[in-house]
Amino acid sequence: MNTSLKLIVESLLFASSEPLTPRQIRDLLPGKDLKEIKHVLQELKNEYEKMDRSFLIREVAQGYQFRSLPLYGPYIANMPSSTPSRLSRAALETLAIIAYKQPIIRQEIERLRGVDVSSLVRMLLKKGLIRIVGRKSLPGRPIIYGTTGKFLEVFDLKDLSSLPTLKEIEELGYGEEG
Amino acid sequence: MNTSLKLIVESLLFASSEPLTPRQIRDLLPGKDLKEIKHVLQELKNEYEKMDRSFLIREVAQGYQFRSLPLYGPYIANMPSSTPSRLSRAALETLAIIAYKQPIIRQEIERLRGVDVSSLVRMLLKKGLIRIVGRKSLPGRPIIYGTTGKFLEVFDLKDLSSLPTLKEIEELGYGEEG
Amino acid sequence: MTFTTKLEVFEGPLDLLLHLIKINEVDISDIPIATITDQYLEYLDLMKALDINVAGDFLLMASTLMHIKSKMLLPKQKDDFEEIEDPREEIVRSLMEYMRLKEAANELASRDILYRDVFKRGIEMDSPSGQEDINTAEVTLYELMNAFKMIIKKKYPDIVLRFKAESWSVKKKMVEIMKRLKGVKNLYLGDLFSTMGSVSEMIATFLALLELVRTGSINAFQDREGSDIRLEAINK
Repeated sequence: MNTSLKLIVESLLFASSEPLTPRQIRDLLPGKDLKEIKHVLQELKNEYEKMDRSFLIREVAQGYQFRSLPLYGPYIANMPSSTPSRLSRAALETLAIIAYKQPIIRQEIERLRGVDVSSLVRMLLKKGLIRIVGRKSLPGRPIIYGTTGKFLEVFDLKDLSSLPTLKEIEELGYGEEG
Repeated sequence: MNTSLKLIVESLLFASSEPLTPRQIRDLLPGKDLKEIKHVLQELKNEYEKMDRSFLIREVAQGYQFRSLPLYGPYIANMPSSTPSRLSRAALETLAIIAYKQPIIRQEIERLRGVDVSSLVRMLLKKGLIRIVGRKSLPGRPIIYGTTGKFLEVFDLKDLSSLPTLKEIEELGYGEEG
Repeated sequence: MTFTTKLEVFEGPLDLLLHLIKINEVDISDIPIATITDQYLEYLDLMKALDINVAGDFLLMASTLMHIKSKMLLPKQKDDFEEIEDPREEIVRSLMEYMRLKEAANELASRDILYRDVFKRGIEMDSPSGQEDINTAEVTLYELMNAFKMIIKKKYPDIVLRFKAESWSVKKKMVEIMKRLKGVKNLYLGDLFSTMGSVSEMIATFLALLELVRTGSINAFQDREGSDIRLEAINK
């Protein structure tokens, strides 16, 4: 029965993104006592140390956690972060205006949104979601904006013509996904 | 040197929260070729299958991912931060139609289910299980839906072709809870 | 009263039909349509009696069933060349398809589902569900149904609703609604029904409306919860 408890505890450590304390583990497993769990944790830790894998179990912050060996850190650090930052409501609205009304100048976006959008436009440019398409032959030669290929990619669109209509976007309550 | 590549790949899989495709891994490891990486992935997968631990490597969404064994699911599901997202029967039926009949428009889903599905479709979109693929050149330009990579990931599928084929139904093989 | 405990189980009219076929132990390819139709309508009445709102889809199926039933009663005229189609054929096809899809759903449900049966590394908190700050929402048939009930209640407080629309052609009403929508941008549900003289005409109109919404010819909107429903033609 001890083997099974060991693997249960292992599965909890495996799934958790945070270190788990013996107490936390005990609370998840009614009927098991703390001593048993501590013993099993130590056992697991020793096992992985001998196993020669790319990760092992470490005691950190009063808890236990799977950790990769420092040797592999540089490779892991190269991985693109899997959580793309979310766009705020305001950024999304600005992006929507550009997507639907492109090519468009900033003054026109501001007329539609009723507020200054220069910092939002800068942010969208930085994220690679919009780009400078050209300049308008108007006084001041304002910059014209349009969306990028990355925009299509991020919003999972085949092309610009498959943009949902504004009404559909509202219905879908879009915006969270990104 | 091959052992090391294996452990490097393992460390990447272990650190990633998303399934990694051989191509993604190759891009992280300059100088390695795809064939080598595929070979190593297969080797790792086989190793874990024999290892009798609480997790192993599965092929999902065209990539490889560490996953706990179903046996330990109930314990992990008890963790406070885990959010077991249960789909209702209705949501599952709608998702099944989209999975098997994609690309598909909403009207067709509704014809098959016999009920309005707009709120279910919205929910599935929000959960990232389905996506807008394009628009049909029909009156009203209805939106075409398809499943996502996340759908494959959630339902433990390597790709769409590994969806189980449906048995022909001759009689009321009800049985299952409705 | 075997139904009462099962009330919420039915996902839609097809689900209910399958249930009736099952409890009657009849062959799906040879449905005793009169019996099934009666039981189906009984069920809808039961729902109404229990003050459960019957979704529009259930009503549409009811009219389809009644239509098939009446067709079955007609004497068969054997044409030498053309084979007469069984009026039940279409519904049988739908039912078979629906069964297949339930099977597909079972297949999906039986897999090792992520976050239900198996877990990947790094369980994170679920992101809070998005705020739905949409002020104009598309209404469901269910809400449309409710709105219609209110209109009838106001006009005929004593009447018991029975959704039989034989005397008025639903098709004709569909054409009429589209015509009225042609010239204008919006049409409010209240206005649509205000000119009608009889309940049966209103029901026919309502069924026509459901059909138009279902087929995507018109959209129904509600600007605020409880406000009058606004109909809009979808421009082609």
